Amino acid sequence: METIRMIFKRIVLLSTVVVIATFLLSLLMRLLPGDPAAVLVPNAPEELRALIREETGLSKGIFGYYWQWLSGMLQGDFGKYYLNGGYRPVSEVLKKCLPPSLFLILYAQIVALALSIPLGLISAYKENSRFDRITSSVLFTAVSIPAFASGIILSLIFAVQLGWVDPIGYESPFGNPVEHFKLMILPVTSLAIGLTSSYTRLLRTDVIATLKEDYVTMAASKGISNKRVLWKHVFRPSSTTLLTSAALNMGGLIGGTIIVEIIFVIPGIGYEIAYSIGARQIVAMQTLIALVSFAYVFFNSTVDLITNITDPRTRERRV
Amino acid sequence: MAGSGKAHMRPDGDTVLTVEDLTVEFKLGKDKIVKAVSGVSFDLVRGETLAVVGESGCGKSTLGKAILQLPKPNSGSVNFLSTELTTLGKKELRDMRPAMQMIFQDPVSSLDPRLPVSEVLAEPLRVWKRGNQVEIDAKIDELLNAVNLDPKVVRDRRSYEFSGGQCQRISIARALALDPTMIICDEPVSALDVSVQAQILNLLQDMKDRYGLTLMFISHDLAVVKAVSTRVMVMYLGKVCEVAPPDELYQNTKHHYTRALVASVPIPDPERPISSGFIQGEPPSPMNPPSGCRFRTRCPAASEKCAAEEPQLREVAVGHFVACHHPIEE
Amino acid sequence: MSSTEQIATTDIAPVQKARKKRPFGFYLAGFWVALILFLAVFGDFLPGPQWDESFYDSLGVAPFHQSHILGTTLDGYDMYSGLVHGARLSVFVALVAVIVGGAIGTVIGVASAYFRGKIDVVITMAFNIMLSIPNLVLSLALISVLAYSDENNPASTTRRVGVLMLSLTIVIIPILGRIARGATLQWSSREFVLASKSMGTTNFTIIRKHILPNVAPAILAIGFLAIGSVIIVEGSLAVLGIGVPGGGSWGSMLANGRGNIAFSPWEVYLPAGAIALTVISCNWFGDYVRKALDQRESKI
Amino acid sequence: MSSLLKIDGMSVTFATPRGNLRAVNDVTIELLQGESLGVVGESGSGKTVLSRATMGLLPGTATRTGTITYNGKVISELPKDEVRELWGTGMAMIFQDPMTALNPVRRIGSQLTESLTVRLGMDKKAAKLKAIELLKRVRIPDPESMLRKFPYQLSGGMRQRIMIAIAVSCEPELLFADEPTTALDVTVQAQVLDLITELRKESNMAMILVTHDLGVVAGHTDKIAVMYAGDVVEYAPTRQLFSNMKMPYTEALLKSIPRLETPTGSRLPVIEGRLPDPTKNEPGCPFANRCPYVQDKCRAEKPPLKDAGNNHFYRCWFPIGGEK
Repeated sequence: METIRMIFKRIVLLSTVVVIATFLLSLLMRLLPGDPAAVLVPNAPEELRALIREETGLSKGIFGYYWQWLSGMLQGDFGKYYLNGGYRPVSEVLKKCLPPSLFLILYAQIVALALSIPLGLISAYKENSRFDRITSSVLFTAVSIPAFASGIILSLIFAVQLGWVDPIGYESPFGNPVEHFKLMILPVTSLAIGLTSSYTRLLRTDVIATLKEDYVTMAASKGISNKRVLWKHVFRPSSTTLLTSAALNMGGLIGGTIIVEIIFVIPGIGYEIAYSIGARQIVAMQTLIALVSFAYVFFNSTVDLITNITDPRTRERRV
Repeated sequence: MAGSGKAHMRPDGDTVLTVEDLTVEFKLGKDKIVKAVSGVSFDLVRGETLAVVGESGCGKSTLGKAILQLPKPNSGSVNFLSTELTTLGKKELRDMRPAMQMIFQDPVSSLDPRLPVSEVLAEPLRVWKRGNQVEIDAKIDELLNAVNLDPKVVRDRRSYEFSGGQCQRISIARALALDPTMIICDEPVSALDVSVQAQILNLLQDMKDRYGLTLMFISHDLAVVKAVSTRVMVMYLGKVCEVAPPDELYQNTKHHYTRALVASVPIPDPERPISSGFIQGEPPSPMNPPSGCRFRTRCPAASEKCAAEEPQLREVAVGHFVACHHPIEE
Repeated sequence: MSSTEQIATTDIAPVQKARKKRPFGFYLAGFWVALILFLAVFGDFLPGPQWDESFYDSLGVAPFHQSHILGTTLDGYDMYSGLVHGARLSVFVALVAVIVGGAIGTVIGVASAYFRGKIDVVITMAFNIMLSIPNLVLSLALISVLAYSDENNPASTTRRVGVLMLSLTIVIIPILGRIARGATLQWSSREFVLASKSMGTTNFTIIRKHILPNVAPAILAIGFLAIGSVIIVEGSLAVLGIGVPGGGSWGSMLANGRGNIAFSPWEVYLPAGAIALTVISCNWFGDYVRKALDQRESKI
Repeated sequence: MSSLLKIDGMSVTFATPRGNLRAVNDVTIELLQGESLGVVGESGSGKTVLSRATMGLLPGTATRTGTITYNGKVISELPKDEVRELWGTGMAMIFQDPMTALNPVRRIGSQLTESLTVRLGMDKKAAKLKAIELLKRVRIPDPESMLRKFPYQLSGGMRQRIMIAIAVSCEPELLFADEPTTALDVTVQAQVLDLITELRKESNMAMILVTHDLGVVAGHTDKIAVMYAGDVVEYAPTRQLFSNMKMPYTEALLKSIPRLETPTGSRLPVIEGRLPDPTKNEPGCPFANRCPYVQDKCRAEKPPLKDAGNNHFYRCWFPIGGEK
């Protein structure tokens, strides 16, 4: 009962955040000087502009416009790109650009978690050892290198100079899986560098804190092996922050992949956002950003909800 | 009681503080309400030390803070120096604050770690514009000397350079800075080692005599209370059980809860081990207290009457009040 | 008082001066930041080639050339003076965004956590809304709208820089605001705040004297990290073609050089290195402040 | 009765940024089977370090010297893995704060059965039955539903009972109880102490009870070691200690405890001064600067542990009541 009420509360909160965020976005779009239709289709004749104003609701004032956009979204009409006289529905573009981004994020997350969980656990367990210090400084440097720099440099070395893989492009995993993975190696690496660093550091800090807890000493005093203490008693309570942050990144990364997608020319959602902004396709841009924001908030609340239900400590705080 | 009643009030005395039917409740989530203090009445006569004793969750700390309106109680009246505090406006309440001060349990957390001692003590004086810098400096030295700290040594140090006992001395000095009438001491020695405990208790006594203070001393430890108090009030789950002078209370215990508390005090004597015989179990949740007498679920003498009817405080000996339907007979 | 209770001076533990040996990295990071700040301020007065002048006689020369110490771009622009000039823009933008955004965020966050209640709910929600849009996307959107220009009326470089700073400032507000809010929640539950309140100190004074000084180190630590991220966002925007145009910042140098990477890779390596070193230094300082803070906390 | 634990000349130092901190100095203690020893001292006396060091639960910054013999076997030189074999089944520990000593994310049942399945090799079903029996032994009502609960659902007293159940689950011969009741209310403290004593009687389990409260050890131990600044300054059978104390520090500590008999408004005796700096090695008796009976010799030379007969030892040049 309490759980259902909590879920309901989350849904209300989530919708409020998304509605306000998207409303502010449309407000922002309306701040553009002059006629928005002229922004969308700069060189079109006035009749076409009038048609577009009518179709998008831009003729109706801010609330009318927002309402039309929102009800369109809810019915699956995501708006259109208006370009060069023709147009493309955003939903059609989405169908094409979502999979590459999702694969990219998924792989980067898997790689980052697979590396950071053992690294974080070991370097915390051996705090201040040589292993810990080397890992820490390498990761510290890695997290400071921006994705665009690592991306460009990786592609220069491995694609241009060594010629091991193609520097740019994307293949569907269903058509050509080998090529798909080959093309994904560099972008995934440049995304995963930063992720691995931050995950490892998060986990290390939490594990160090957990190792100082009485209940870990208590578990050790039962005479069970160090390995068992580490996995059964230390990892679970220390992993909350890591998993929360990993899940939050699922939303955040959709926007965060922009740079990587641009550098490696992967037709993903980040690429599309950059494109729509560059081409001043304000309707498409609003839709895409709204989806990213929704994804972020959605993952945020879901993670929160799951930890609330599964982690007894959050319940303890409520009691 | 744990019951209510006002038989123990002394309307004719030179009262500094009169608390009537004070109730404090906290909301925890939608329909969870913690009934921390439920209709407590008592008064403080000038120059006395009232000890409020009880286990965790009995509402003693909440009571102390509610008197200072931090935060305001849900209902009831707090009359301090003939001024009703609960209905005062923000500014008028602020004007009353110098006369009523508080000392907290955690000696370290009650001092700002960033401020040197001189600043900690200067703050109340500056807030109330008590003199210029020279006068303030003189006052700080006087306060530090009063609590037996050498001003030359401690003035420029910060709280983390001191032991718990020394921090508590600084807290006492700060509470004294504004020449208060009443000080509420919330477990001032429970975080300290026994040897230091004694120093602080002695210091509080000295300060009380020297500055003519009225003290409310909140503690969980009956033995500590015995040394410093002139009147003891035992609380259980937000209600008053028994009120009496300390000697009377310990020698002629009337309430079953008080007896259990007395019996549980660890005595450093191998011939007299502490006894858990009088009550079993742990206090129920203050979110859902028992009906009638709140102690009845653990009381060896509980009857049906205790569930139906809340006992009122009544006088059983001179100055000795108990809220119980079946008080202990000698 | 009885003489047995005189608390002698010897009673107070002597101050334990921890040996303040700063780690080597402190000086390294400090040196780099000082160098960058120096170049940002005085760079234009130093001798050397003009940053926006193209040397047609030496296109794309490698570093360690006699007249172009760090080489030139394929278009003949001097790398050294470009980096010096870029330092000014990159650092200036980052500093302004973090200081202004941090100040606003701190005020909002502290007030929100100190007073709690409805204000807190609204402000927390506002922060969440702003944080729900990835910061690169948010600054992209802000810039594309605020620095809008059409062919007849192109936005000037100054205006673009202004818009860039404004957008980054807006991005910083919720990030540091949330830190300030969290730290304030922690500190305002300490008993010394209650003690101060019980003496009749006003809320404003409590915030000024007790909350802000204690919250400041946490904000400073995150502030350093934020400078690093702002520099990265600025670079990312430039790579996307929306930053400062014309090679005016490190990011836009890197963006311009991307196409020439196979011929003159230093066009990418040098600005990328400058950005990475500055970010590392900022992160390093942030980490240093955080560690010092943790140590202090453990003493308190 | 035969000797269960013998600590011979144990010292523990911690490496700190301010230099080596001596937490325990040359402590020698012997415990017979089924016997209970109270270790009493104020904060900073080294009492907690003593118990953890004996068990081998020290952090990496600590160095331990001296010999520890357990059941006739020297365990102080054993590798960690072999010492660990003793934990739980030979020596078990209960901790001060029941709020932090149970894993917050695991159910009571899994924490309670862990030693049973891992250490004793029981299958799940047998372990569950044994767990229910253990919960009954520590007087927990409705043990079956307790197994499914999380620590946050329990009061401090209940958690402390659970912790005791975990500690005794493998029938250890020696129980370390580190301030087991300090975090509890007085009425609950009395119940928990009685419970521990009862469990000890049932299975002839020895105990080292670490506490700051002379009142707690008085009724629940056979002998007492009083610690001050890392030294055991007095070591005697409980009754002997209280009736015939030799050490001025023990006397001062006892006197400073407020009692119900204390007349109202009276001044409590205090111990002035403070503990010496544990990172410095100053000559003389560490209590000298606080001792009411101090003489020149005390400041110059540290007293050795002296024998007063009847298993009573003390560390003082000028003991109360004179030598012997």
